[in-house]
Amino acid sequence: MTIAELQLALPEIFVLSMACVVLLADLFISDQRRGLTHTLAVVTLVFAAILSLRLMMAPGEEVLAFSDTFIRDRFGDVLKVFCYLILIGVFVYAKHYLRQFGLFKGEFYTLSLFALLGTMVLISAGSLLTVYLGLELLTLASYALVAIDRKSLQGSEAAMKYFVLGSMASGLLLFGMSLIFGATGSLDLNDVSAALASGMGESMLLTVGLVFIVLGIAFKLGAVPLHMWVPDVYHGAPLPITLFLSSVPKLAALALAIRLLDNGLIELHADWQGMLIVLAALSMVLGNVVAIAQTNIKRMLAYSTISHMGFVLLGLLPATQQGYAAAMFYAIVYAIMSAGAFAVLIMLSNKGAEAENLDDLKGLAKRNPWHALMMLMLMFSLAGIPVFVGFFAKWQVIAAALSAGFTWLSILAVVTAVIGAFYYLRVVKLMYFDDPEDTEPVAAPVDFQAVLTVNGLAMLGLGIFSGGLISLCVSSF
Amino acid sequence: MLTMAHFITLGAVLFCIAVAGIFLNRKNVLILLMCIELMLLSVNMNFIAFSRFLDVLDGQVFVFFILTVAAAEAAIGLALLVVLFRNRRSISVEDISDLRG
Amino acid sequence: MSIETVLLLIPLLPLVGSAVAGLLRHQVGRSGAHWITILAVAGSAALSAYVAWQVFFNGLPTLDYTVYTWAVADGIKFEVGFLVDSLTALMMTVVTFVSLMVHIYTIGYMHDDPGYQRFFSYINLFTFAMLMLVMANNFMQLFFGWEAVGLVSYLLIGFWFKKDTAVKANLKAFLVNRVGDFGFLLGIAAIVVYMGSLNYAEVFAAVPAVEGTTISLFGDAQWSLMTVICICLFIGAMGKSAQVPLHVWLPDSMEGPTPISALIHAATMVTAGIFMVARLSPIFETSDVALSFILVIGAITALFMGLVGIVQNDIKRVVAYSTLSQLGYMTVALGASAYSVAIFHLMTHAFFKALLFLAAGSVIIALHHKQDMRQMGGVGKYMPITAATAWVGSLALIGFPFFSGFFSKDLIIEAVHLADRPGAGFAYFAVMAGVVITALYTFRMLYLTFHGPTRMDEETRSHAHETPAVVTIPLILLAIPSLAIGYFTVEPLLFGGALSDAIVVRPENDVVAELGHHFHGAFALATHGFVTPVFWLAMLGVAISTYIYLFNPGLAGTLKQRLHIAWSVLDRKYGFDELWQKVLAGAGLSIASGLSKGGDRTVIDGWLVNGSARLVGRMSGALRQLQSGFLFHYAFVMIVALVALVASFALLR
Amino acid sequence: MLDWPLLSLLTWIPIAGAVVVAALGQRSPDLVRPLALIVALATFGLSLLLYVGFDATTAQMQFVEKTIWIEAFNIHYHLGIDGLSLPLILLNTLICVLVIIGGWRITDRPHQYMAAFLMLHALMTGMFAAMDALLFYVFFEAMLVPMFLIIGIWGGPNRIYATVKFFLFTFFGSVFMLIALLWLYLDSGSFSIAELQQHEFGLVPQIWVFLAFLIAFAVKVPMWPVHTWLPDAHVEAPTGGSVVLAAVMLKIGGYGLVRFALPITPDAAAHLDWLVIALSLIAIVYIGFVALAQSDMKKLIAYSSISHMGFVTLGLFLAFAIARNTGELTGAGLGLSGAMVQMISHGFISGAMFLAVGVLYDRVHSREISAYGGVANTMPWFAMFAVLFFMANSGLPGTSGFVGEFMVILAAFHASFWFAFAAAATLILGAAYSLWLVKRVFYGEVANDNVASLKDLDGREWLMLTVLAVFTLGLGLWPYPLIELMEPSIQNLVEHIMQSKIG
Amino acid sequence: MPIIEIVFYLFSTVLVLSALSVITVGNPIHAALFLILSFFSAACIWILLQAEFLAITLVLVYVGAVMVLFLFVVMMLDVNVTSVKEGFARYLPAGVLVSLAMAVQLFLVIWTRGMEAVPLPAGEGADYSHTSAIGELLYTEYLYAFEIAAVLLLVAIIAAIALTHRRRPETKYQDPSRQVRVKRDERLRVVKMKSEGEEG
Repeated sequence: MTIAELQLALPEIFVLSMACVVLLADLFISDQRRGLTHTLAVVTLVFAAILSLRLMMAPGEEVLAFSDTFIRDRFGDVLKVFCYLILIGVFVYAKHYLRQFGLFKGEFYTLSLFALLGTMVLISAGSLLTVYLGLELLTLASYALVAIDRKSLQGSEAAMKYFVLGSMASGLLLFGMSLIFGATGSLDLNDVSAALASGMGESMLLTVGLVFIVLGIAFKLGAVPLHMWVPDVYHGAPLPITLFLSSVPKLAALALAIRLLDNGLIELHADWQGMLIVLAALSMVLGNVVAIAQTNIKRMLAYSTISHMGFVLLGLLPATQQGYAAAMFYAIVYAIMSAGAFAVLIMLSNKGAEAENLDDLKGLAKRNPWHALMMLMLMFSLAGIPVFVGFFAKWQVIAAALSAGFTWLSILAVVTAVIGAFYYLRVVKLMYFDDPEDTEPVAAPVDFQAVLTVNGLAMLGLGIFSGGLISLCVSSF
Repeated sequence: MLTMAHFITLGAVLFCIAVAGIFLNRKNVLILLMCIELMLLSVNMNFIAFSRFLDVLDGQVFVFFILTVAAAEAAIGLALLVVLFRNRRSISVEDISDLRG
Repeated sequence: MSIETVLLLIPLLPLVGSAVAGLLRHQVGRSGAHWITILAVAGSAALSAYVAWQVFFNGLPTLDYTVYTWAVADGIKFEVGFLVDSLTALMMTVVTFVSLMVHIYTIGYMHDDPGYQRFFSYINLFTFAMLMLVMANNFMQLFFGWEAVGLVSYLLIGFWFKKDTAVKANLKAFLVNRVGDFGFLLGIAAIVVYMGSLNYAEVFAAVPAVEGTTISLFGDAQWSLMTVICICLFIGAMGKSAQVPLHVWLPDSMEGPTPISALIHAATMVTAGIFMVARLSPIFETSDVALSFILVIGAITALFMGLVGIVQNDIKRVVAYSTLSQLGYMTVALGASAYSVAIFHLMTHAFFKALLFLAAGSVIIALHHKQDMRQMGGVGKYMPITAATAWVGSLALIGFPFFSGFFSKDLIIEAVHLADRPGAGFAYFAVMAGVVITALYTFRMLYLTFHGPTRMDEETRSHAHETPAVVTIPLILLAIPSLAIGYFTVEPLLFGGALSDAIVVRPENDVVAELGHHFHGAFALATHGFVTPVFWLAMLGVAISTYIYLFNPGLAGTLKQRLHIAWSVLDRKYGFDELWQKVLAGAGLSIASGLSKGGDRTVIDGWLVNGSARLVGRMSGALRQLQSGFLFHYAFVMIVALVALVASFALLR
Repeated sequence: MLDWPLLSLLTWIPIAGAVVVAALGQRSPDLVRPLALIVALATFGLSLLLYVGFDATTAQMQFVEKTIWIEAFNIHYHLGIDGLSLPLILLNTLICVLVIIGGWRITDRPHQYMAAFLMLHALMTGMFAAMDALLFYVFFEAMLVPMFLIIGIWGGPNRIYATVKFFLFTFFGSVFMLIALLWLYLDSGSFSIAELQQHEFGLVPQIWVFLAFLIAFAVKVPMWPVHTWLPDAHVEAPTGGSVVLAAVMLKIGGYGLVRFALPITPDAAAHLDWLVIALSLIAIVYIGFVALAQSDMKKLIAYSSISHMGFVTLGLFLAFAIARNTGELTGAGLGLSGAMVQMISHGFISGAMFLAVGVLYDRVHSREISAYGGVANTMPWFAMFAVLFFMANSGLPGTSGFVGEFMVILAAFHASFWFAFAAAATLILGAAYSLWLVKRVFYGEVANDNVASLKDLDGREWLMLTVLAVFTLGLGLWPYPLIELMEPSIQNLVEHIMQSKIG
Repeated sequence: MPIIEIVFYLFSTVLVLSALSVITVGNPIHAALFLILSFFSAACIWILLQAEFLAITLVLVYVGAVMVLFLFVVMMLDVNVTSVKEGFARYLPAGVLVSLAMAVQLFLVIWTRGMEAVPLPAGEGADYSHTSAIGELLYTEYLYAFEIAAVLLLVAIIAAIALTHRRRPETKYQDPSRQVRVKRDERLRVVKMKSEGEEG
């Protein structure tokens, strides 16, 4: 281990140490001044972003460190930067809620930071082992976060379901890893890839291992048929946690997929492509169709997540640079969009009651025109209507699928997109065409409103000026 | 004579038992946690067997970490169990089905 | 003032007048409106007369030029231009003259109507449209005028738009005309397609080239192109000139004010079809089939519409049916290739039929808008001028020698006699029989209205008196040509070759030339007229009606009893109205509602559109049940997925 | 001064205006209407500069602006117009002004109303000017958003159903076009419409691409049988919405076919022209009948729009039939020009008719024909306008309604007698439903107290109807300038689509 | 039959049976005990595979810590011991079917694709220590992972506390933050009192 290597891992080290600092500092902060913890966490993220950006700016070849258990490449850096930025948003949104619901404690921040650390480890994992550890670090923290409201029946139920299924999924992943290890005799992704390239390993054994691994990935993404935890957990978890789960871990899942399937098992592309096709098709159809029947908006967004992950898979399966870039673009954009959407729900939650029914959105345009407009843009973006950024995400993945010759799959994709548009439109309808039930204006702290505004306008800005982000993603592979 | 297949089979059998346990058990979440431990055990079995037969120690290292993680997982799992029990005075799997649809 | 300017002014004056009277109706007021419009028409009448004088007496060469280019697309020029030759000049004069009379007459007829200005604006607009029609030098402008007069006719029939019958009638008129225009437009399209131009001259020039062409419409049956074109065009004429079976709108159009009936539905617009065929004689000459078709249609109209006239009681309707029958005569003449004769009759008819209508209108004014002849009788002694002029018009109508009608009608009959087309025999019989019938209903009308015992109620009689000068003067002014114009124009128009520059007849069809051989001056013709069977047939009709309606009024009733089947057939007008309204229109409406309810609302919207939405909804509800909430189900699904994937990707390959 | 980026200005000034208006609405509502009007007028004025500076002798793209937008996919912000798009842009800007005036009396959130319309028109201008397929698609789709809101917020009782139906229908159609465009991009490496028009590829892919385009634009036109969204949308939309929808939005379908389907996949179009022609004739006749059966004025006019747009699609695809049946091209251009003219004229006429219905609706708040009768007694001037526009709708010569139909029928006869025969049926049907409506609404005795208490047009309504009347008559009496504008582009298009692209 | 095989079969049988009973016995306490048993036998098999260190760790960590924790929780929650049997039979067929299918698939892969041909390699001599070898690996190659594992355990601790730690009102506890932020005059109180011995 050298200083150079440590410099490569500087963001991780920084986040880790700051997480511990927050943990300790929080002990000495009274409930009245809890804001400090929040500020500290946000500052942490800002500096981490600076560190990662420095690495990103550096001439970006893939560098291995810590005897190849750590990969530093542009893809990783970009993804990390977006993780920080989104998490900042999450923190700001969450603060408002936590204050209202008496959950404003340090654990939220420490656990989130550790989850972030896990994500980062996962993003730049160089071996099966670090992939696994990063993943576990992230998920263990998430389990705890889901149950952070200890009095909540739904919260605890969601957490338990999440925990059991999640552990089972990581069991599957591990079993797959063990088979891959057995076939190639190595844990190091590059060596695995090299071994496979040299024709080592028995094909059927590998394929079986691959199935297990793909299922593990599918679970993290929340792709059908391993999606069933998503609605329940999104529904049961407190809003800020749902917000968190739908943003950063999705990027982690993307990294998981790319590290394992691309860096490690690209030789098995022919096999995993087929599996991803099945998962993608099922996710897009089921997600969009079932979302229509939902009356609880958290569940509705959960199903919409499922469908969106189907689109991400669509980008992954061609295993082309363009495809990966598209998937990455999609995942990032999706994280931003869903963050915004849940933020609006947080804003609407008051008097100790979460806004989780679609009807709570009624007449928002009259109660708070500006943020209704933001929500409108978010919804149209999710639906994939131009000029909003969601459209640019969609057409890229579809283009990727088409370029790989999956015409029918892309047609299925767009058709499901049309079906999906319906329930997003319903949200707009509730906000704009219906009259509010309680007419009192919706209030939120300034920072909250500012971030939400940025978040909403980003739909437009990233859409109109999507060229930059696209080329950033393309340059990451 | 003993071959790689014997040990891997053992792992596979354990895995199947664990899985079956998870979806056959309807009464007690605690058993689910145990099944998860079993599952990890089966994975460990595979890793150790492979590392022995391929004569690569990394497998054993991996097992070492899995054991660590498993312990941590168990701790959190039990904590969640406690929270669950405090909230609804029951740890029956069938009872935790408020969230559906 | 150059001749082009003159020609431009002729249609524009009425247009401007119409615009002013219509849009500034409040500013100009009632008298303002009629002064402006009458001056406008008078102006264009004078100019037309000037042009006619130039053409007929100063040998002004045929003018054919473009006013402005309407559009140029894909090499085809769409232009607005004038073609002025003898035919046009004649029509212009007739139209403007009659129109002027009607304008003046209207002052009296409409003087207490609230829509006074509007009315003047309309008839001025009509004059413009009609002039555009007759002066056109290309098919598009012809069609423009064609539809424009239709529009004005629509507006004027519905002038009293509160009257339900009136608005029914104008809708009917427009739609029936549209049926005709449908054919007309197809004809024009065919001409453009095969002759590559809309301009008369160019088209006529191109005719010989395509004469032999045949086209296949149904399967492989080959049709002569020219026949198809001619029949399509003539369908248009059938609409405008109210030939069976598209005649049904004309009687109903009597719902409009009487001046309109005179101007539009007797003198000018309805003759547009005749004019069109004559104008396009070079095309029609090429198809004997088409001409036979025309001949037969005309004959049918001439005979059977006359018959219906006998049983009508509304004075205007009698005249209307007589108009139909006279249009039939003209059409017959066209069918016999005697175009010039048709035009000749068109002209004479314009005068005496306008006269008759205005006379009837005069009576109607006097009787406070009563039109039923059964409540008239003996009106003559209250309004001598009207009666006298009516007599003139009637004698012209039945073709009494020396009256204008005599020359035109007699020559039509002669022409048909000479024609040797298929259907000519029937046509000859029809026109001969028509003579009797014409005489019959004409004198029936005269007697019932002006003579015999009066059947008016007291107070009507009390203020029945002669109508004011604005009414009677036009009557007199129209009576003069009705009396004399035939005598003076028959020779130059028909045999002096005055129309020869406009009308082309193939030598083998040239019945008029044939007639020319027997023609020894108008006087001789007239005197000879007293000894022709035609004359005695007419006299027969006169005698019958004199006997029945003057000396033996009861007989009419008994005859009605005796022949009540025939009578009711005639009274029902052979059921054409039922055919159109009940059968065709009814069928159309039921198809409409069927398609709307069955096609659009049920199949497309109900099943396809909302159906698919419902399907998705159901799927959604069903799939939702999979999310049972039970951990073990979720785990189970995961493992099933595992097994399935392993099976399909690892083992089964 | 013509070196200004006119097209960008036309696109972005209204958008900026919309933002300002929407922002202003909160504080000073009374400023909103004048401001919106000023913006609309300014845009219209600028569009006139386009007309002035346009060179009608060439089929070249003019006023071209091109800058890279998304370099990763070689997508450009590329604007330009030719004879086909210029008239539509002018129509659009004009209608924008009228709609703003027409919405003067809106009381519910006027600022949002005005902003939505400005936005809508800006997007449509951009779409007509877009020379890059993806840019076109972006405008094409983004347009749905304001329209969705317009119908949904200011619409009638059943507005939700109508607006969602409208949105999903159009969205469904257009996604296939997206696939087609992406496929073309992957095949040719460019999104530039001009390059795609030159791109050669095989018949089978052409047919698929063509079908995708057809679905997208057929929904917009709309063609039978994907037309059912239009009556609902029209009935529920506020007057302004109906006007825009009928006057401009429907034209997008026809424009798209001219820009994409014909030149990019000529061989497929030649293969499948029978399909389009059949659907068009069905639309003309079938929908003509359906219109006859309507009891709601707006529905009737909506159906009449569908039937009239049938002439557009018919005219566009006659070229191939003509070439096949006669072996030469005379008449092909006629059909295309006819279709384009029909689009413009229908823009005026249908817009005017919807305004007319709006005039009545503002007073009586009913669109049912049976709620009226004898309106001419109380509103003579209005009746005059109405009769004019309905006559124009039934294709009376001298009005713009005649021009397009006449040319298309002539062209149809070139292709086949029976095409012309079916098309000419509109002469009867069109007159029937138009004039029957006039009879039932305007003629007869005063039907009820509502009608009795009607007031005749006020100045604002006079203005709008007069403007449209002037254009309707002007175009009818002298279409030369318009056709001259399009002729080179049309001839160019005809030549282009007649050469096979099967490389 | 060499002793090694006997040992293998013996312990694997025990392992499988005890694992089966873990998921079938009704009483969670019994289940826990059976789990312990299966861990034991697993450990023994690992020793066959020369993974002594891990075998020991397994026993120590699991039997010594984790399972005790399980038992503790069972006692603490004193969950009513209902038999797992009820409803068991209903779902048994499907469940067994699927898990058997899975097993069969795995067998096919394991027994037909060459693994059955790989013999147990000769082990190292008695002087060789896997423990040190692992240790070496652990602290060189896998240091990074090792650090993360540490963090993981920390997270587990935090999570567990955050979830279960309750502050009962009656219990006395100290609040470090207040201790740190204590003011001087909270610590000592200055009392003023009248001095004595005035008159003498």
